[in-house]
Amino acid sequence: MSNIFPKWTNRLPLILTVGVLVAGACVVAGVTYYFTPKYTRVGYQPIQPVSFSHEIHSGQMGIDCRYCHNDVDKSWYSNIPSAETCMKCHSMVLAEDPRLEPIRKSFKENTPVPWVQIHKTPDYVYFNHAVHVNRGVSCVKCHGKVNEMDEVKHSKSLSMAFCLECHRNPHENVRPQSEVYNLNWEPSAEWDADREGQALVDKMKIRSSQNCSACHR
Amino acid sequence: MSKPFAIMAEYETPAETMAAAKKVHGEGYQKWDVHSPFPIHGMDEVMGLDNAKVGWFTFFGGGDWFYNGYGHDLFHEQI
Amino acid sequence: MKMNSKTGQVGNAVESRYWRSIGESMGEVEHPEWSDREFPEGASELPEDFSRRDFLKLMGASAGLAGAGMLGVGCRRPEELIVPFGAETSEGIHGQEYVHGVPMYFATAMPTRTGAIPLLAESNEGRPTKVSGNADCPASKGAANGFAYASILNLYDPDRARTYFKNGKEMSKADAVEQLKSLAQSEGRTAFLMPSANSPSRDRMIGLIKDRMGDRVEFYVHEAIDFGIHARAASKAFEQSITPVWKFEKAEVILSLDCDFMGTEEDSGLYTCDFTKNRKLASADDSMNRLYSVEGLLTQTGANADHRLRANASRIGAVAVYIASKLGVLSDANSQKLIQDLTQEQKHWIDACLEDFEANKGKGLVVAGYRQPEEVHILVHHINGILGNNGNTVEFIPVATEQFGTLKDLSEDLGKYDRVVNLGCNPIYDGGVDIGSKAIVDKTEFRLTYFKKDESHSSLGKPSTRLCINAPLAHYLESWGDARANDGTIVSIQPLIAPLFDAMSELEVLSIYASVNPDTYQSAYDIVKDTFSGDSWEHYLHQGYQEGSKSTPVTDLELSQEIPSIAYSTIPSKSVEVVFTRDYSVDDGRFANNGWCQEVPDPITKITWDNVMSVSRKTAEKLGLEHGKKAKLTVQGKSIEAPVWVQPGMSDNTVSLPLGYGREGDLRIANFEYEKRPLINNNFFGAKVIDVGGFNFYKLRSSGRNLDFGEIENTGEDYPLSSTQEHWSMEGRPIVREATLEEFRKSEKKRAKELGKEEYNEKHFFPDNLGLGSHARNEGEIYEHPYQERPTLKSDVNQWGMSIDLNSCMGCNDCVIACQSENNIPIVGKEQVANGREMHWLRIDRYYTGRNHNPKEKDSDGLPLIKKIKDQGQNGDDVQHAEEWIDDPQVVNMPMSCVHCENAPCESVCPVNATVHDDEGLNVMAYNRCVGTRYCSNNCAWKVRRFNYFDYNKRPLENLYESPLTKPALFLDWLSDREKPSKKEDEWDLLELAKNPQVSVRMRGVMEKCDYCSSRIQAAKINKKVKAGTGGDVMIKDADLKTACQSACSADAITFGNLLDKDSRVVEEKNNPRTYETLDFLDNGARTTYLAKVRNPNPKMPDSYEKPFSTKEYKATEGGHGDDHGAHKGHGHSHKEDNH
Amino acid sequence: MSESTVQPKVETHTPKELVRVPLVSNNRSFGWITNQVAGILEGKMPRWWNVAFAISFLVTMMCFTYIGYLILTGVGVWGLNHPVAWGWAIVNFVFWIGIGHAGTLISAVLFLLRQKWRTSINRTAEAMTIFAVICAGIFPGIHVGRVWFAYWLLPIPNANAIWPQFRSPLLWDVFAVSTYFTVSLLFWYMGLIPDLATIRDRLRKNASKCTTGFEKLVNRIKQYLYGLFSMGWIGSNRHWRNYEKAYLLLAGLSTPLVLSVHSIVSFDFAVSQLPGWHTTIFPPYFVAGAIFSGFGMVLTLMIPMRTIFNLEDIITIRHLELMCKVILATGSIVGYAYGMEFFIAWYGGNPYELYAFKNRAFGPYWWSYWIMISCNVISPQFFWFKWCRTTPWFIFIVSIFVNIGMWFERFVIVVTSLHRDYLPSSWGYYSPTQVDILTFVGTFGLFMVLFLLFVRYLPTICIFEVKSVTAQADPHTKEGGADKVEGGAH
Repeated sequence: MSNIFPKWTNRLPLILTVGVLVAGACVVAGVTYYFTPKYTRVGYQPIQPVSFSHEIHSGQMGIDCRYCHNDVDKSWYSNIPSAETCMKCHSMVLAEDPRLEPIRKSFKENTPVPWVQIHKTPDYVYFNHAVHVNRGVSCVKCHGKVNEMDEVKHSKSLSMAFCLECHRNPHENVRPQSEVYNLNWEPSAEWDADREGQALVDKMKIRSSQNCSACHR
Repeated sequence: MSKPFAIMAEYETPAETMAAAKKVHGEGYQKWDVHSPFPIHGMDEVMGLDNAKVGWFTFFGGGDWFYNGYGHDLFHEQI
Repeated sequence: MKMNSKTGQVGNAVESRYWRSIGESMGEVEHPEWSDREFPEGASELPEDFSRRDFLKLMGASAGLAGAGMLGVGCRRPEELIVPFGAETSEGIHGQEYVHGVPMYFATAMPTRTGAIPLLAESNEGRPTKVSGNADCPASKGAANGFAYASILNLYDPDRARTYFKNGKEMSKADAVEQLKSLAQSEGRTAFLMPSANSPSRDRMIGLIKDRMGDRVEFYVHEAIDFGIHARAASKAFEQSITPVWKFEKAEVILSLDCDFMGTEEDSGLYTCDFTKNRKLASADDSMNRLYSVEGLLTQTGANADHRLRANASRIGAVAVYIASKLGVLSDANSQKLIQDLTQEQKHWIDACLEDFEANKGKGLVVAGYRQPEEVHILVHHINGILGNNGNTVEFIPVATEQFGTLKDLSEDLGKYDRVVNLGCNPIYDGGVDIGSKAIVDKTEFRLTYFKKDESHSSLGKPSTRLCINAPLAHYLESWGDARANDGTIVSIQPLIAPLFDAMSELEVLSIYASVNPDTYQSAYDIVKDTFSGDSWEHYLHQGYQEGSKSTPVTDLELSQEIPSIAYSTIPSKSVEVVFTRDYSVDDGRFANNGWCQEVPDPITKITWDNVMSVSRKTAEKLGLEHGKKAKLTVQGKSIEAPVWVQPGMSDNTVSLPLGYGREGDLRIANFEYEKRPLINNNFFGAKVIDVGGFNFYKLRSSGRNLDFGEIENTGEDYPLSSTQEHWSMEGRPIVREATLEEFRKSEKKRAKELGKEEYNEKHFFPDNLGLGSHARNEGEIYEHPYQERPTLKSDVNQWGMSIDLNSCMGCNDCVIACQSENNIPIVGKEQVANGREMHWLRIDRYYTGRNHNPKEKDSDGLPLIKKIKDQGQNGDDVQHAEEWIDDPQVVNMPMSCVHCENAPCESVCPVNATVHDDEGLNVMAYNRCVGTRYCSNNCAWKVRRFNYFDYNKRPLENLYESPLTKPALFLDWLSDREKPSKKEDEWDLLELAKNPQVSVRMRGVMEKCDYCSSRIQAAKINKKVKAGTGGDVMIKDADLKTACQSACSADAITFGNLLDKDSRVVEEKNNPRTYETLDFLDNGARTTYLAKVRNPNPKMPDSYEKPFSTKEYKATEGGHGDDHGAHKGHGHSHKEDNH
Repeated sequence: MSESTVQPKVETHTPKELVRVPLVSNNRSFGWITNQVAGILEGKMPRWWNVAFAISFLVTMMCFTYIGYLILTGVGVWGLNHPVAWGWAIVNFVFWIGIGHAGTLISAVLFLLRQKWRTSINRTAEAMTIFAVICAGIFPGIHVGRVWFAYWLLPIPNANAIWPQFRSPLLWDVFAVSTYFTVSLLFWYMGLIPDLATIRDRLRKNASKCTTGFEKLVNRIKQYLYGLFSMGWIGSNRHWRNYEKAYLLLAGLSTPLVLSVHSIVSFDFAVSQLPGWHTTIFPPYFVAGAIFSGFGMVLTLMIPMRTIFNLEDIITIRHLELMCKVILATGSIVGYAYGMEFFIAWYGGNPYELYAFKNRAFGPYWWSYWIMISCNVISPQFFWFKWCRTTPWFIFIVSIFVNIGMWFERFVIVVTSLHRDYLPSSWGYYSPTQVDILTFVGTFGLFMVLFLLFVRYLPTICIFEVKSVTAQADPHTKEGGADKVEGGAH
């Protein structure tokens, strides 16, 4: 009766322990990256019905964000402009361009242009645009450098940890109210978050609550 | 006749086994062992084996757990 | 804008078709490089659709097993669209610039039988989601009632009529209008059958119709419960057509003769608001009014009376006569006969009460209820006259609408008419047994009906009645109109939404009939605009009322001399007196199909979904009736079987029959049917299939009759009832703390004298928990409170607190319905309520306390009373309905919701941090984090947490026990779309519109509770911060924020506010000496404190008491040993400033 | 003749040699012990085993269907309501965890106390512990409202940057029960290794007897599996040296578990503020109750097993008697605790506590309270009498009563305190539904399935430990061959 277990099985315990440790590490690393919003959301860049380029409009031409998203400082929902706003210029500029066909169709038939949504928080999260943009938090913090995007891309993870970063230290992310819609603004050399940033926070009495009641109700 | 690989002896009672083991250990053999269906009390001293290292493994295992659980909070300030 | 009007994030619509570009959708060839560059270079293809992000979309993922989700559901994130408006919305709605996401508020009003309740309607995303009282309107001072708050749900009732049809064939609105026009012009006499209303536009239209058609038209008004009695009686008494307007805030002493002016009278909200103005005690020298009540049933007003005399409803006339005779008005033979029937104590009681009235000449008020006959009302006017009250505490204003015939008149002279036009009545159901309503319905040629198929409709099936046009009736929130409020002010009714099912309003039908040339009939908007006689039409709509349209009270009040005599009647020996009453939950049946109304507990019996025959304990014993068992009641030869409920405080030989139940037709709530699924819904499975819907007592009632006599005998058949509070006694525990006015004043003087010594800072002298409070709050705290340990943890801007004044709370449940409407609280159905699973975040605890009742005492055979507890089924536990003390109890009401403790017991036991303490003092409940261990509910001493045992939002209430295991079809639906509800399609779409988008809808397995309307708190804070911009003025003041229950409470009993704002009302109330904290010995530091109830007994009354019964019960059980110890010795703690 | 002083007749009683009752009666040889225990596995299982296994397998499947139905429909299918939000599920959890406590005590504590009699019952007790903890582990899992998010209880880093709440006793339960399960499993498996080797060797020896190809294959597979799990044990003394040390350390480390696990389970109630729950007596009272019901279950299983597999000589009457003494002791502690709770409620003067206990005895659930008292306090008192302690059928009946009583004790604690607490307005009544009852019955099915598999495939008694406590195994005694060696027995 031959021996049941070959010789190498003696080293089995050693192989097992090392294998388990390595495999475990890989799984944990994989999950922390692939299964969190850092990966599942960042980089999502769907094709829009009209290839609207923020880079041209807000980057090169310097149109203010509130020209199109005019309700961003009044409501929790930053609205998408209707075709009427586009046609204010595009009735003359690029009047026959085939790419703007959906805009003209929408304007004529008064039907909405089916833009594809990119930034979306879950339904149980109540994010409010107005309170952020009116109090020194710029669009770039959450939407990234939109003025350099030819096609809008989901640049920040918008996970809870991401929001908590700002809420935990608002002084590092607040800027003067005048610079909120200037996406290229960078803190100058002598801008020290603990001094100027904290001054802004104290002046505006910013109480960025880290509590569930801030976003969930 | 080929060289014998090993010599084996079988005893009825644990006492005889211990006595035999004492002799073998006395003769200074290195590669030998005692097999028994149950642990025989006192056989380790007879075979001249030192203390089992399992104790140290357990101690260091415990230390590692303690560090991961509480240690790094207590000893280091907020890293 | 295509709105996926699911709650929460709005503006994105789930398009199930995935197409890549406009080209592909139009079939053109797409550019190759576009197709594969959906994702930037480098980022590999998205992994399997890891749908964690979608889990809680609308919080509705029913079975979100990630594993199962991987199977068939597409390998890519479903593309969601964010869709703008078709065109800019500068002109917006009603001329208001529409900003999506910001709720808009419009003033409107709910028409009632004798007037209207001015309302403020909140519109979210273009649809009304909530109504509350219009605080700016002087006529109502913000008061409304529960029916108004619940009426929002009727707008989205899936059982509403949706189409115009005749003889089973549907037709468009245009054809229906055409046929109506031809009807208007056709020959023959027409009779209009209308519900009663008090609207200037309607009167004008009726005038025009009469001018056009002369004697070929006649108008009849039908109301199952007639409140016109007040106007008719006053007009007869003063010989001029006037109607009384009660001014309770001016009255020091009030006597209610079977008049539930805070419950079932028409403007109960306004009267509660006025009455409770004089009950708010801030210090010893404040005065308080006093309420006497003489009634047969235990009503809400009687429950809050300082002195209550039980007298049969048929005896109330005798009481009035006795008072009149004492005042020297009446002394004929008939009245002497009536007076003999009164017992000696009743007479003694009335004498003492009369003395009090004479002491307060001109400051008293006697009122008679709608159930009393006309003669009693006239007598009451005479009594008020003699006591000098007329013109002071009760004013009289001219009656605007003329008197129309009743349904009885119509059924008598039906022959004269060729056709009947029914503008919304349901004679088959609530007409009455002596009315030939079948004949009236047969003659109806045009009918406005609110429901698809109700009682009057189902009888239309017969061929002879096929010629009637059925048109859907518009809800007041989708129609134009106006009305006169209680004091005559003209209020506007404006729609919040275009009619959902192309419905017609009453004015439109009248205007078609009134217009000479049928093609140019005025729209309702134009009619109301023409009727409006004020200066600015926009201002009228914006305010909701016409400035200065309040009618001036009549001054020359001269009573006619001859006083009609009251018919003498005694209860026949073996029979009982039967009283038909208006139900607190479903009115006369019009709210029977409203889920919120059916499920709000009755303020007195706490029963939901059913009506019961209430009898007193002695009557039950005498007639052998059993609590919770059915009994057969025969009145005028007709009989009905309904469950008996032994009700404390009922007068003997009286049976109360609440109307409005037992409805038939396609009414899924009023005529609720549990699905018979033997495998699941069987007794052994815990889901008893029980019948719901109550009993139709209209079958015993002849038209307009509120009082009758009948025989009742026990059938012993069991009928499961579901009540939300099964235990009546407070077991001697100091939960509701009371005192008499004298006690309060004496203690306040003592306190003022000793205030110098700082050790005596006993804020209140009420019995507390055996001095336990002082033990718990020992000085040396073992653990530093987190707020002291790290002061930055506590917000220095807002700290929330609430104070509820038990002296103003009348227990009317309006706040419960308002909270349900504001916070998307689901209804659960009768079987679940019987199982104790109702979801209301706010409940009113109603306890009875007995004059000499000691909860601890032994019963006759020496066993502690608890031992005799049989079973604790749903008809109330143990043997409380057979105990002596319940015959003449005192009643205390206590609104109870989360008290937001500082050291919250629920926070320390939640394993996943789903409930945490906010930096502003809120005990926050994060629904998306809760996994549902339910330990927080167990550890809460107030038991104010509610658990979603089933998916009450998405699963049909008829069969909550259904699952993909027992019905495979559900599994296939779930696979195709995880959000798919298994409720009926129409029910789901419509009820979804009633939800408030600012509050998340909770799914199955999640705990929920009152969070001080945190959506309103957040909205107020955000508005304040946006207004403050870069400034620092972010502290919330009283004007910025009101919780839903606070704005709903007509008695203004609930005060919520910012404790850091020194001049806020809540801080003022927390310093009121009556303030106390329930269960303070647990040291949880509740942020909701209560103001103790102070009763104002008249010492000269025979049933007077020097201590409220609850204090006596407290002393009898626990108070003995600790009371002196607890009450006088300083607690050693005063409301320390910081741990508010 | 001198008158002799009357010598008191002195009888010198040489003190009768106190013969220690042998742990293996009838002086059985090692071979007999091995054959007796290992023999159960090798032969074809008797017919009743297949029948019993089939029945309990069906009952287990029923349990899992009900659990599936519960998870797909909602916790509402149970009888839970407001205010009683915990019902049978938590009662069953505490009941099963309580049963699991005898195993650790026997294997760890009695080992440290050198109680030799534990050797013949420790493996079955540990097996029972593991199966009981498996059954207990189901309930916290399924009673949670949203089972698919129960993983939030684990302190793993997540994108929401929130940790579980470490002040909550439910979280402590997660740690305590999982630790307890792993340690018991480890202890049980370590004890098994030498015996698995024995079986592996017997299989090798019987390989030649197999006739048909199928039997050869089965034998070969068995050899492979037993070999794999015995991790190459050859019974050498070098192995024994590490083994002994490891066993001692493991026993030392897991002794605190006996007290800590059920204390933490009792914290689920003691940490709250409900009248009737918030008492400091709970930890010791629960631990005593756990050991009490643990030994109850051990006896319930051992008595039929020893007769069916005629192991009377190894599990002797003396073992049963000793276990009965433990039951008597812990039963009395539990009885004392009931009395003390009542006294403290009265003595403390807190009206709410007093009402809670009066309501237990006379309230709507009076019947469950009196069943508890009779089963837990009165039935163990029979063991004061020698006859009761030594007649197996009587012990079997009492052990059944013990576990019934302990289930009702948990029911009384959980439900009566919840259904009536501070505010009378929220008082309610709870009654279980079919899903409650049949899920609980189902877990007994699961327990029996696992136990039958254990009996079928693993040696139910620790062979080498039993041998090591017999006289023949002690080298210093006569039977151990000391006389055959010069230097003799000393």
